[in-house]
Parts: sequence; structure tokens; C-alpha cells
Amino acid sequence: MSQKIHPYIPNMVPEIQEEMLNEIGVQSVMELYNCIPKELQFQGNMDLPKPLTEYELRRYIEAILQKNINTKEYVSFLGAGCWQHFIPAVCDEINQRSEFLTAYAGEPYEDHGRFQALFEYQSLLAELVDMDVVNVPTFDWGQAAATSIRMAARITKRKKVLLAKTVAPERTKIITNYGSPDLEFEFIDFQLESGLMNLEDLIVKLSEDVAALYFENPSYLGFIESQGETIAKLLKEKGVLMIVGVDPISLGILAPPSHYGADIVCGDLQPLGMHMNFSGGQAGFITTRDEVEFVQEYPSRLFGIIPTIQKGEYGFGDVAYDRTSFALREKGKESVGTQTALWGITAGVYLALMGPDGMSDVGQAIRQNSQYAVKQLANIKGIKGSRFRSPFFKEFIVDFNETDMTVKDINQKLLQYKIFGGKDLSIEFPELGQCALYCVTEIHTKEDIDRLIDSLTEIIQK
Amino acid sequence: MSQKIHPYIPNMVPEIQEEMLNEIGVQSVMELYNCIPKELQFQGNMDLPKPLTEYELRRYIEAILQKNINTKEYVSFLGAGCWQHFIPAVCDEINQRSEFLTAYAGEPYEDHGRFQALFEYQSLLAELVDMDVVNVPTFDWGQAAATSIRMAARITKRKKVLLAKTVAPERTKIITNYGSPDLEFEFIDFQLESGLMNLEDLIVKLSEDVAALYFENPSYLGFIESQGETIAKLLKEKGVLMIVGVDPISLGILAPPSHYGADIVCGDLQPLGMHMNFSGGQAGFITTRDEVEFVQEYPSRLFGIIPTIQKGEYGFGDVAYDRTSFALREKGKESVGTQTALWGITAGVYLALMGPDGMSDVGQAIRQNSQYAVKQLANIKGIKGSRFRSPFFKEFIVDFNETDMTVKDINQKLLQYKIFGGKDLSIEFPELGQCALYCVTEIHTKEDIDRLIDSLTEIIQK
Amino acid sequence: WNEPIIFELHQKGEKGVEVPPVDEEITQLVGDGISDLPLEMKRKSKAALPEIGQARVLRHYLRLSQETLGSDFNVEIGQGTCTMKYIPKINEFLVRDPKLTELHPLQDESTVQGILEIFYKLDLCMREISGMDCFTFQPSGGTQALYTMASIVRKYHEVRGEGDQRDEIITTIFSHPSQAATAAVKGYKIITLHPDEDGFPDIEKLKAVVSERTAGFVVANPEDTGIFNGKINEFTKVVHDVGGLCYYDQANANGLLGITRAKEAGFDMCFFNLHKTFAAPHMCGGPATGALGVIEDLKEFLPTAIVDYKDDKYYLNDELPHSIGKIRAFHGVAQTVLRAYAWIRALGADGLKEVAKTAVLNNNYMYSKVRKIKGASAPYIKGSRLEQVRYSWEGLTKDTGVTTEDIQRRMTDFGLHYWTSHHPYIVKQPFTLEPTESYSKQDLDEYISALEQISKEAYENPMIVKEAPQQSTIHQLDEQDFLDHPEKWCITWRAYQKKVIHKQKSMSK
Amino acid sequence: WNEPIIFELHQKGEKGVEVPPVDEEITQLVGDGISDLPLEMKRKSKAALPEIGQARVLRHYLRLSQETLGSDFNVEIGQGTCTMKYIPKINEFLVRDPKLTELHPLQDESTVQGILEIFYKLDLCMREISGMDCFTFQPSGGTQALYTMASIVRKYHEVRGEGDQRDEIITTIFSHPSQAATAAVKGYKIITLHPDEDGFPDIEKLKAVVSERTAGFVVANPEDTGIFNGKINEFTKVVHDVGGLCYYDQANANGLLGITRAKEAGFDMCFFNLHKTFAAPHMCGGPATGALGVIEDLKEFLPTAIVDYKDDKYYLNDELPHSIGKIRAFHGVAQTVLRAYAWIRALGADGLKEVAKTAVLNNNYMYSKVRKIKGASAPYIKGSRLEQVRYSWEGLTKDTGVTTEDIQRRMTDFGLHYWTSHHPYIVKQPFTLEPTESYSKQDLDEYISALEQISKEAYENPMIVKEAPQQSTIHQLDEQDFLDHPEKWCITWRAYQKKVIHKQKSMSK
Repeated sequence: MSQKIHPYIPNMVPEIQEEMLNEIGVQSVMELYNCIPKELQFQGNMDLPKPLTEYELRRYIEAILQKNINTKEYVSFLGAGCWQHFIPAVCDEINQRSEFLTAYAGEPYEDHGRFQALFEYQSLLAELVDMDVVNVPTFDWGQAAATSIRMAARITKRKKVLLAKTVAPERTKIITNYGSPDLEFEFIDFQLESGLMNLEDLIVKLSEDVAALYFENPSYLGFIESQGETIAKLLKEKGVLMIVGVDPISLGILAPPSHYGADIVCGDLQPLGMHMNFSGGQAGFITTRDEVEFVQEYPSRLFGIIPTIQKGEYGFGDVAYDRTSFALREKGKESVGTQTALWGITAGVYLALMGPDGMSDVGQAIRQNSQYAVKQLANIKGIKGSRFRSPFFKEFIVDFNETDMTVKDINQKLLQYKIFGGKDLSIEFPELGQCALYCVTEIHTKEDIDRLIDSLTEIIQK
Repeated sequence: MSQKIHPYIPNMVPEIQEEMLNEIGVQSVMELYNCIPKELQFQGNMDLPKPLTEYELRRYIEAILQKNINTKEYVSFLGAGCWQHFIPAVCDEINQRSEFLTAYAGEPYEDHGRFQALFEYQSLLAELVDMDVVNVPTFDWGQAAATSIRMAARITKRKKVLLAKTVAPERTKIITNYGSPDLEFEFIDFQLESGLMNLEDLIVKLSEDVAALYFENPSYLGFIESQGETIAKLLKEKGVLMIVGVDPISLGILAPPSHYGADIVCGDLQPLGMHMNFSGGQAGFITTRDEVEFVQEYPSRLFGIIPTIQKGEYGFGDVAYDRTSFALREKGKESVGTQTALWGITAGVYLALMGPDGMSDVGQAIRQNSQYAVKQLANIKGIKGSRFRSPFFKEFIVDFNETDMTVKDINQKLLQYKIFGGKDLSIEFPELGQCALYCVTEIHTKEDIDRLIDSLTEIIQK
Repeated sequence: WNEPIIFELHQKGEKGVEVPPVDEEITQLVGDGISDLPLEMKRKSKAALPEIGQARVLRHYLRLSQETLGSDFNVEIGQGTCTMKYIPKINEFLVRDPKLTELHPLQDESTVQGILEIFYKLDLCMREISGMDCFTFQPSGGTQALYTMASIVRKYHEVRGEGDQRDEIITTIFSHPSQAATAAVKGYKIITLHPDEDGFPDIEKLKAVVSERTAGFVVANPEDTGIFNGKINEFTKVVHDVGGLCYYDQANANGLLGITRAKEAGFDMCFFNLHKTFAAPHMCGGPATGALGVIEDLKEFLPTAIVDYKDDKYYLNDELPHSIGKIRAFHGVAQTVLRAYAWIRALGADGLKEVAKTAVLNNNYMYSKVRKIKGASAPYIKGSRLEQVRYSWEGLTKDTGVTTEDIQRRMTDFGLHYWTSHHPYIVKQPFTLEPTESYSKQDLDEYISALEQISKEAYENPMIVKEAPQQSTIHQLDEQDFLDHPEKWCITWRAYQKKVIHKQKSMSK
Repeated sequence: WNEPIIFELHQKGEKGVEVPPVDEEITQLVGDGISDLPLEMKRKSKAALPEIGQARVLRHYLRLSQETLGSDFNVEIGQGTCTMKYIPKINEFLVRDPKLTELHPLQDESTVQGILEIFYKLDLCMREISGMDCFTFQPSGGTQALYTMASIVRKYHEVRGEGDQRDEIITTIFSHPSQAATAAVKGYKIITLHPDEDGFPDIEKLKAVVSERTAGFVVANPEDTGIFNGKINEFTKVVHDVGGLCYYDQANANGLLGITRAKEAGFDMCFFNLHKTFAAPHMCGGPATGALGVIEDLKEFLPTAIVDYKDDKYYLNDELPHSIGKIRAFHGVAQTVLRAYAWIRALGADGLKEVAKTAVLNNNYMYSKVRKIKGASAPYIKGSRLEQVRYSWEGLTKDTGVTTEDIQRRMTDFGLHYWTSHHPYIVKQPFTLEPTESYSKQDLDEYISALEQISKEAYENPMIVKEAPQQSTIHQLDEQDFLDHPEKWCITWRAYQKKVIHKQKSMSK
């Protein structure tokens, strides 16, 4: 029997192979591998499961995925860096378009649409953060923060970096990984009752060796850092750059960090139209003022708008390409490569749909729903919500210390109510004891929140 | 508070409305309705549920749809005119493309792709049925059959039509509805042990008043009508046209009706790449030889390939447009309008993917799997499968008369095993008693069929 | 793209997709599934389909899709009477839910409660919108809905013993041709009313033709001209008085939602095209739905089954004593039923009324602007317009020789659709525009300015228009008699091979 | 299309989409959610985003999509080193399953067994394909995988107390620039080896630079030239002998699947770009996955957590004593992990080997054909080629003045991609082609004939090429210093307003 031709490999057809081998002037395909010595050639066959036809594959994979329970089936209060938000259908339509899905690295001519869409993303996000320069997206918030910090170190030519202790521990790991061995890190304490930065600690640790301070606002723990202006003033005195990580969906109602003195603003685009995808929806952004010393330190691609020889026509190109590692290899600014462009385009679509009012409405809805949750939680005996007294956005700490139960136990019990409870903080922040980080957004209805309240009440009173 | 602008209605913006009213020269939009007298104007507000935002709508509709149980969740043996087959992902990709999804009735220039895709559909199906003319799809098989019959009546200028009694009763209803009051119908009996047409009855009823005989092959009841050539000979003697309805997915292995003398062949495209969609995937086709008296009687659009002024370039247009009701209103051939073009394009994609081998493989797989099911059913005491002794394709009759249970009861019990049993025939064919029409295709695995066997065994032995 | 015909991509041996394999045990038990077929029923040689790898098939059809101007891509207001409105993407995602796509129509009712609920709830909405008392969603397009109504008319009179006597149906010339065509299929003689000089249907002409032979009266209102017949209830009364039924082509009710209804105008039946008025996509020409509503007295004539609700359960009700039977397989196009319901739910009662008002505003804005274009006019000036207008280039053609067909081709160069008119061309050099509620003023201005520019071209340099398209996918068709001569038309690639390629070859010998 | 910038579509008052409303009871209870914010943290005025109706936003982005040449649309073989293969549509449908898209990464393990199973099973496949012992899918692109490997090298030496001593990483000039760049970020001094005169990496040069300062050696094989280094195991031995680690850039392993593996070549680590070798889409530049495999000894250095399997359950294992920590948030790009697994399952062991063989066959066919084109050549002629080749137009440029950049623009007119090379341009007037296994001979011939025609044009009428593109979406860019001068570059629309529009206005006063 002749070999089966695979639908993905047209040139398996023997007659065609024959023709091609003739053109090349060899007898068999394996002859072309003569350059690989026998001892390097893999002997035998790979031990892989047998191939499946398309229908079998679909049935097989779908059966595996059926083992998952998703956040449509259970109500979820998980956040902590990946959040459930409303995603307009138009976002999915655009990012599922075959053209955008399969585009790679074409030129400004045949990929004009890709360039324009990414330029527009940069421009739209620029309005949200109120900054003039935005990059083509990086991997995620952690990496964006790490790069922002390295940029600051290059700009200031200093090696020391201060991090707020409330920075997401996972991001801290990424930051310090990307920072070592070149940079040194030191942490700034927070106030236990509010989460706010301990300014005294900051003052002590500030010096003219410090390149930058990095903090997040709204913070990983949900509270809003309201001392931005004061912090900026302190930093300025020592020539230290202020880098702020931000959840962009807060910026319809919260002041963007540029308004209280941030030099570099970074964050994650996932809330702006990306499905959670078990964390496959993350994408980082970095924004700065349009100053040459900042722009030159970006490792990322930056698309700029330029004229063409046709009057009135827009074209796009790479701004200051020569700074990148594509051009300069190890002499370039860090490294650049495939990152998360499609999520940039999607975030652009999201912002274009939402407009100024939409972004303000969504911020408001998140605030209101999450405040409602806290208010109702406070009525449950033994639970303190929120633990911090300061205003918060979207996330907040629920304190279970008085219940004599662990967060782990409570979350296990919540599963029976078809609820994913908030993230257990007891490992990352042992000083808080049994606390959990809950997330409430615009997609939570009153019924969803009431169900949480009722379930927790039952669990704790049992 | 100002009125909310709906995302679907941009010109609700009051300032814009103002500008437009100025251009028109009226004070208010309602003034434009002055041509509608007060007594015709609807007073009050329509009593409709309150509007939902996109997210609410999604959650609301998805919750309703969750109440359904689909054929991925239960194994289904239902067919009877709508069948579960393998649908290549490429078919869905193409028919979900925004361009094809939202195209309407553009011209050969701006809609060149639509014209070409439909011309190609016609051409591909023509190869499968081995006929030279294929129409842009009609609503469904029933309507295609009805139109084929009316075409035959116009061609022969006769009024009497013979229908095999094994034609799907639902289609018979459509056919007779479309045929009345112009045509008269008479039924030809079948042989109870085989399903095959009773040729004696046919001979009796044939006359030179008869326009056409219509039968289906493979038939609604699954058996293969093997007397095609004989029937054709009988018809020819009286100048009667032979119209055969066919399941196109059988034609990879079964002789197309043109090979045994059919003048018109019709059927349903749903097996060729359409999801069942609770019957939203149906689409009819009609094919004939390329003879002017046939072509002129099509009511449907027929796309033809023609040159453009650019040498070597293909263009497309409407063949013999003047025969249609678009051009001739009530003098046209029946009527034409929006039918099922997208399913035609999809069937084209399906055939292009499957190729000659794929169509042959799928026919073979259906035959083998369904034969296996019958063989295993025969081992269950009290069940006869299949009831007819003649060869069948995809569907077959399972006879439960000896079980002392009704098909209805058995199907109810099968639901508990997560199985949709075959269609209950006891109403449509009371002469068969408690029989059900089972459907087995290439998507059924041995495990699926074995599960049916095991479940039926348990149910019947209880 | 200059994409070949798919057969030209054939490469023997390539494969587009694989069929799921048959279990080996099955093959052992039953054989190859072919050898035991009756010899005369075995296909002798495989179908001459092309063999093409999956990527190439995909590329082919994707390119063709890009050569198709869907309403998502342009200011789609030039296909009057058929204009598409915005088709919400959310609805398209909803209909792709496997909880809908993978339902079989014969499943036990207990397992399809969700989709039955959608049918039923849409019915409730439609009743409110039209004033009718019960809807069926079985008809899968406007022509089928019209045909169904004609069937109901016949059955109604048959049941009353007047089936043979009443053999005439009356319609108007500016109604869609399907109205006449479908009634004719149902065996009726068609009487067509022409308008009065102001473009209104003429009630005197109606009075002159009604009689005891009148089975029914079918009309659109407004008609293709966009003119609303304010005396419509007098028309229906005249017909009712002689015992006929009145049915209403509301395929396009864009301008009327929440404003006026079939009930108040005295109709016994009406239908809406869900792909026009209720924002379902047209999909290159279907599948679609003509939602058909009737008054209580006619419910028993509807095709079976309709969806009903009792004891907290939705069910398929086929107890309709005088049902005309079936008009389409099973239940209709469920996806489009869902789309329409979702659209109504996104808008609510106030939103629907805004749809109507904005459609009328947009149309009157265009009406005002287009009439100012040199060479363009709108006949029947006295009738005010609702949601669409049939215009005329008669002046332009007289002045420049440029016809409406030339302009149609030229509009392609602007990436815009443009439709002339149904036959017969009562209005000379016609074109029909309908802006719906979906387009912004900026969109309308873009369309208008394209018309303006073409008018300018026609007067200054008519060849640009006559030789159009200048930059479309393809060049001007060379029609000659390739479409109308039986020796030359090629409706399939195989016919083309025989008639053209083979001929060329034999000539070149 | 001549689509404006999205800000130009702004119309005050229009709305693209609505936010889900807050329950009125909630508003009553907690207020408006804004008034109680700290004053200094309240946004003073809304973001200056455009206001646009939904249909117009959709139309805008759909048009931009049509102006983007995805690999689905062309013979995508001109982006050597980055060439995309066929991206199976079935996989795209699988990743849209809400059972994947709606998973939160912190859900209880019992509720994500399905996706963990996919991660684990892909790991098993990758082990077999590479010979490595454990994989992580956290790195979300090739550069991040390379960076992760550099981090592991550092950690490895630190744990052994040689962190400071070993500060050099060795690479080659025809390896991807990211290899050098990422190691530099990790604080390493980079030593770059140039090839011998036949294009092979030079083992003598390697021997000359290794020492007790050598931390690691990173290389692609074959390199961008398409030339395979058959002595690679000698290279790795040289490095191992001085105590360094060897890691392998297998971003593109198209020609090698089932033929040769990292293990046999002596590597300690390797990574595959799932979007190159395993047919995941590139999505305009990510998200992606660099699947990183290590030998058993290095497993404890991987970023946490990896997916493991015990007692019939999949779980997240973060007990890696010397883990470098985290490289990316949570678990990586789960969709692409699923895509790669689905692709492997569609092919099986034999299919993967066919992939490699066909990729090499296709490439050598092109290699043979392209060298026959006037003005084209392939340097380093003695090295035979596997899956790609870096060619040169040096001859053509000398003869005609037409450069590889001119040809790049001209290829656009044929609807084809074409990529020159990474910097530095060691090969003069370079272009790099990689046909992969996905394209048919007919496809390759189409691409080759475009190159032939351009060569012909260059010799006969070079202006056609130099002034290209002739019929692309836009005309030639007017670069001047708009991209490199800080006063002129405009990275956002608001910068453009300030620098260009505002200036124009003030000049025209």
C-alpha cells in the first residue's frame, strides 16, 4: 500500500518528490541529510502516540478539556494578576481574523494593516495613561516592570533599585531575575493597617545611588496608593526615577501615574479585552514621555507614523530601530523578539470601543461592585473585609483570622458552592495570617456577590 | 439626563440629529412620520423585556442555551433528514468569515469572490452527481424536490406526478404543498420485506399523463433502491421524467442517479459540512443535464463563468436571468429569493477538501459502521435490525415489535444512558408497527455503537 | 488576488482532510462496505473532484472571501429594499455555541428546552411588534414566507368551500416581485395595481378589481419607492368587504418598528425578514428566516409544528387542525431565530423605536442631499419618504449617456454597493438607497460624495464611468451572449471544459 | 481601503459598547464609587479616547486586517528563520473552547485537570523529540527562552560556587541575535565566533576561546545559513571539558524532527519555538511559547512551577530547590501549548519525520532553482543545506544597482513576503528563504517565478523595482529622518498632533 499523504504536507506525493529530487540531482531525500553524521542521527522511531485524524483529534482534545471547570460554570473571585472582565465580541472577532492570527513580521507595505493597528494601539493606550510614548507590547506586566527598571538604570546610570514590599511577589521574582546580576534591590515597607508605603522607610533608603523606585497603584493587594505626589517629590530630590505599575482598567476613574509624577508607567493589558486563558492573555506595556533619553532606552519595537511619497497617505515604520537587539545583538538594549502583539491590537480595539465614557463607566462599576462586596462581607461574623482601611480598586483583602479556619479550607468548601474563592495570601504575606485576596469586577452581578456572602456565612457558621 | 446612545445606532447623537433635521428642513423626526395618519400610529409602548447590554445578553442567552443537551454530550442515532457528520474546521472558518457572512446581493465586480465561490460549488457538486448543471442552493431537500417536480411538469407539460411511498413523509408534505393546486399526486407502493419499489404498482400507474416519478435513493428508510435502471426504462417508454432525491454523502461509493437514468437529481447539502443547528443547516440542490429545456425551467439563480475584457481573466454572471421571477414577476419560473447560498459555499469547501478519495472513504466508513451496528443489534434478542433485508446506507430500520415495548418508551429509557435513540416510525409508517430509523455515520466509533448495544440489551432484558 | 478556479489547483495525490478511520475490528467483521453493494449501484469511478492540500484550499477560499464586499466592510446603503444593517458580532458568537449547533431537530423535547424557549420568546416579541397573535419561523426566506401566506389564503378559502371560486390575488407594481411570483405558484391569477401619478397605490383601481373572485391582497408598505400608503386600512377594508384576506410584506419594517403595526392597518398576516429588519446576516443569500405572523383565526392554518408553552415546559404543538402541512424541513433556521431574539433584547422597546426613527431620519437626510446632485432626481415627489427611496438618473443619462448600470460599476471603485431596481424599470435609470439606522452621518456623507463625484465625472469625463470598474477585482465583463445562449453558457467547470476549452483545443489543431 | 487613523473617526456622543450596569440597589448602598476616592487619585478629565459606533470600529479593524498579509494568504516562504508553516484551523477552534479561554490560572488544581494534562502530555512528547528530560512552557517566546537558559547557566554556576568566575558566553555570528542579546542581559560577556570560509562554525576558533571563564555555549544548528554543523558534538565536548553548559537554539527545528536531537549532540538544554516548529500561529508577533527542555541534572533550576503527575492527578510542582524563580506570570501561553500538542497528535512520529524530510526536500529544490536566477547566488557553496538558505543578490546589485531592499518592496506587488537578513549583513544583499513542509511544489514555483521576473525587471527596467511597490496598500515610505530624529518621530497619534499637525497649523498662520 502506498504511504498516506498528510493534509498538512502536500509534497509527500511520491511523483512530486521524484520531480523535485531530479531537479536537485539526488536519489532520495535522506541523501540530503548526508551532512549529518551517522552518530548524530537519531536511531529508531520516536515513541509518540499514534496520529489522529481531525475528527478524532477534536473529540480527544475536547474530552480532555471537558475535565476543566471554568469561570462561567463557577463564580470566580480570583484576580491577583489575571482578571475576569467583560470582553466585547468585536475584540474576539478581530483577533480571530485569519489575517492577524497568522501574520508574522512583514514589511510596512504588505502588512500595512498590522503596523497601523499597532500604532493605533500605542496611540490609544497613550491617551489612557496620558503619556506620549508606548511600546509594542512585551510579555507581561512582570517583564514590563523589569524592563522599565533596567531602562531607568541605564538612564540614571545607577545600580540600586527600590521596590515596594506590596509589589506582587510573582512579579518581584521576575523583576529580580531580570535585574540580576546587574542591579541591586531593596524593599520599602508598608503600613500594616492601610497597605500604604512607609514613607519613613523610603526616606531612609533613598540615596543618590538609587536609580528608581517601583510601586504599583492600585497595588497588588488592591488598595490605592494615595501618596504618589509626595513620593514623587522625595524621589525628585535625589534624581531617582519613579516607575509605577498600573492596572489600566482603573484609569477611567483613577489618575494616571503621570499625573502624580511617574516617569515610566507599566502594567498588564490583559484586562483590556483578553480572555484569561489560564494566563495566556497576559501582555505588558511600557509608557514614557517623548524624551530622547527615554525612547532610546526602550528595547521594544516602537512604531511611528510617517508620510509616503503620496501626499496625504500615512505609512508606518520602526522608530529608532538601531537601538534594538535585532540591529545591535548584544550591544542592543536588552533583547526583542516575538512578544504579544496580537494582544496589543486587541487592547486597541477594546479602547476604541469603550471610549472615554466606557472606561469611566467600567472603573465606576468595578468600584461599586467591589465596595458592595466588602460591605456585605463585613456583615459576616468573623470575617473582616477589607482588612486595609484605605480605598481599594477591584481587589481587597478578606481577613479570615477570626474564623479559626484556613483560607485553604474555606476555598475547598467554596468549591462545593460552585465558587472559586479569592487567592490565599498566607504564603506570600505570612504577616497577614489567614487572608485572601478577592477580586470583584463589572461582570459580577449582585446575585453573584450575594451568593458568595450566603455561602461564606454557611461555611463559617457550620 | 440625556438619552443613552445605543452602540448600534450612531445617529442617535442629538447634535447630529439636529444637523440632519436642518438639512431636511423639519423640526423633529416625528414630523417625518406625518404621512402616517394618527389612527394607524401605534399608541403606547411595546411591551418588551428591558434591553440588555452585551455582557448581560451573553450571559442571559448562554444560560438559556445551557438548558439544551447536545449530540456531543449524548451519543445520537438520529437522522431522518438531518445528520451528524464530520465537519472539517476549514468549512467553519470560511463560512464564519465576516465577508461571506455579511455579503448580500452585490454585483460581479465587488462580490467577485462570492460569485466564484458559488460557481465553484456548482462545479464541484456537478462532479459528485455527474451532471452538468447545478443551481445556487434552495431552501432544503423538500423544496428542491418540489421544484424539480414542477420543472418536470413544465418540461413535459403534464400534471400528474408519481411519488414513491417511501419518500420522507415530511418531504411529501412540502412537495404536495408546493404542487397544489396545479399538480396531482399518486403514490407507488413498496415491498414490505425490502423497501424496494413495487414495480407492478408502478407499471399500473404509469401513463402518458404522468410528468415524473420521484423517489429517493438511498431512501428515507435507508435501503438502497437497486432497480434504478429498470425503473428508468419503464419511464422512458411513456416519456416520463425520472427525478431522484439523493443523500450526496453516499455518492462517493454509490452510483449517482444520472448513471441509472435520472433526468433531475435533487437532495440536501447538509451532510456536506453543515452543522445540524436544530435543522438550520439544511439546503437543497437541483441538478440536470445541460439542455436548454431543463436550464430554462430552473427558478433558481445559476452562475456562469464568462470572460472579461482582460484576456485570461474569469468573470461570473447570472445565466439566463430573464427566466427568473426577479425579471418576470409572476410570469417567471416559480420564485427566487434569499435561500441558502452560504451553505452552498460551505459544501464547495467540503468537497474541495475531501476530494475523490475523501468522498469514497466517508461513504465506505458509513457503510461499515452502520453494517456493524446492524450486525450487533441482530444479536440482541427481540430486536430485528435491520428490518429490511436489502442493502442500506447510513440509516436502517430497527424493529422492536417483539420486545413488547414501544419505541417511545425505549427512547425515553435510552436518554438515561445518554443516548438519543433513532426516530420513531410508528406514526409515519404504522404498517411497520414499533420500528425506529437509526442512523450511523463515520463519526460513530465502535465504542459508541457498543454502548448502544449494551444499553438496549439492558433495557430490553429488564 | 488572481485566484484560479479550484479545479486548476488539482494535484493528484494531495489531500485536504482525512476521514475518521473505521475500527479494524469492524472491518474484520463486516468487510470493506463496498464489495457487497449491488453491482449496478456501485459507483464505477471516483468523482472527478480536485485533490488539494488543506492549506491551499484554505488560502483559496480566504482569498475569495477578501474579494467579497460584505456589509461589515462598507457603507452598505446602496442595496435599497435589501440593505443590511449592522450585524452585531455578539450574536454571531452566540450562534456558534455547540449547545445550538450540535442539536438534532428530532431530539426529545426535554433536551431542547433552551432553543424552544428562544423560539417561543421571539414569538412573544413578534406578536407585540406586529399586533398579530401567533408566529411561525419555519419559512426560511421572504419568498417562502410569501408562498406560505398564499398557501394559507388558499387553505382558508378551501375550508370555507370557496377554494375554486376565489382565484385572484391582487398586488402592486412597486411591491417585491416575489409577491406576485409566489401567489402564481400557488395557482392564483395575479392582478397588479399601478400607482397614481404621485406614486401612491390607487384605491379606486383596487375597488375596480375586487370581487367574489378575490382571494387575497398582498402589498408592501412603504413600497420600494419608500412612499407610505396612509390609506392602507381603507385598502384592507375594501378587500375584507369582498371576503378576501390581506397579507403584508414587512420584509423590511425598518422605518416602522413601534410606529405602526400590521394589526392597526387591518392585515390578517404579515412577515418580517429577520435578516433585514432584525439584523441577521444575509450570508451571501441565506439561510434566512421569514417570520410569519397571523391573527388568531388563522393560527390553525400555520405549518406544523409551532412552539408552545404549557406546564412550565416548551413543546412542539402540531395540533393545528387546518394546517397547510410543512413548508420546510423540521423547524427553520434556529440560528437566525436566536440572532433576532438577541437583537431585540439588546434594544428593547425604546431601542426598536429609535431604530425606526433613525432609519427614517437617515433616509430623509439622504433624500434631501441626493436630489441636489446634478442629474439625479426622485420621482413621485409628492409622496414623503420613510426608510428608503427609489431615485432616478434619467436627467444624467439624457445629458451624458451615462446609465445607472455604468454608475453601478463605477461605485465598485469606491468600495461601495449600489443597486438599481427590480424589474420592470418603471422608474427610468433607477437606483434605490436605504440607509437604515446603522450608518452615521459621516458614513452617509461618504456615500453621497461618491455619487457626487461620479455625477461630476459623467458630465466632465464620462469614459471613466463607462469603462468602470477601473480598480476592482476584475475588469468589465464581456457578456455578449455567454450568459444567455445555450451553446455558450457554462454553469459548471465541466461545462466550461466541454464548451470552451475543448473547442479552443480542437480549433487550434 | 484608505482607512483613516482611528482617532479621525471620532464623533462625540457615539458609543462602541456598553458596560454592564451596576444594580441599582448597589448604587443606593455604596454610592457612585467615585466621590469617595482620594481627591488626588481621581482622574480629572476623561481619557481623550475617540467615540465611535460599534459598526464603524468593526469596519475599521476588519479593513486593517485585510491590509495585513497573514501566512494563510500567501506562499509564506520568504521570511526565512521565521517562516510560518500551515497553521491548522482545527487547532484554532480548539483553543477557542471556553473550557480553556475562561480558566483562571489560580483555580484549584482539581478544576483544571484537563489543561494540566495537556501541559504534561506535551512535555512527554517534547522529551521524546529532543532527548531532554523535562520541559517548561513558561517562556513566552524565543528570546525569553534564551534568557531563561542564560539564567539557568548563571544559577548553575552560582550553586557550584563559580558564579563570578564564569562570565563568558560563546555564540556564533549566524545564530539569531537574541542569543547574544539575552546572555548579555544576564550579565555575560559575549564571544562571537565567525565561520570558516565554507560557512561552517570553526572548532579551532572555539578551542581558542574556551577557558575557566566559559559559562556557556549557545548556538543554532543549522544556523541562519541553513548549513548544518556535523561536528556539533565535538563543539559541545570542548565546552563541557572546560566546565561550561551547552544550550541549543532550536527555535526552528523544522528540518530535524525525528532525524537528530539535542541529546545526541551533547546539549544540556534546548528550546523550540512552538510557533515555528510546532505550527502555532505567530499572531503579528505573539503571544508565543519557547518550550524549554533540560537534562535531568538541570531540572531543579527550572522556573516554577512545572506540571507533574502523581496518584492519577496532575499538579503544579514548585519543589525545585534551585529554581531561578519566575520568568513569566503564572503558567505561560496555554493556548499555544494546546496547539502544539494537537499538531503533534495530528502527525504522530512518522508524520513529524515527514515534516522534516519534506522541509529539507522543499528547501533543496528551491536552493537548486534560485541559484539559477540571474544575479542570485548562495554563499558558502560547500555546505549543503537543510531547511533554509541565506542567499545573496550581490551579483544583481553590482550589475543593475537594484538592492535587496528594492526587491523586498517589489515582492509586495506579487502578494508575497520576503525577508533580507538579520544584522550584520555578513552576506551581502542577503535574502533568506525557508519553504517548510507546508508548501506544494506549485507554491514554490510561484515564488521562484516571482523572483525570476524581478530579476528580469532589474536587468531590463530597473525603475519598476526601484520605485516599488507599484500596487500595494500604500506607496513608498518617505523615511527621511521621520523615524530616527527625536524632533520628527511620532510614536503615538498625540505626538503626531503636537509635532506635525500643530506645526503645520502654526506655519500656515
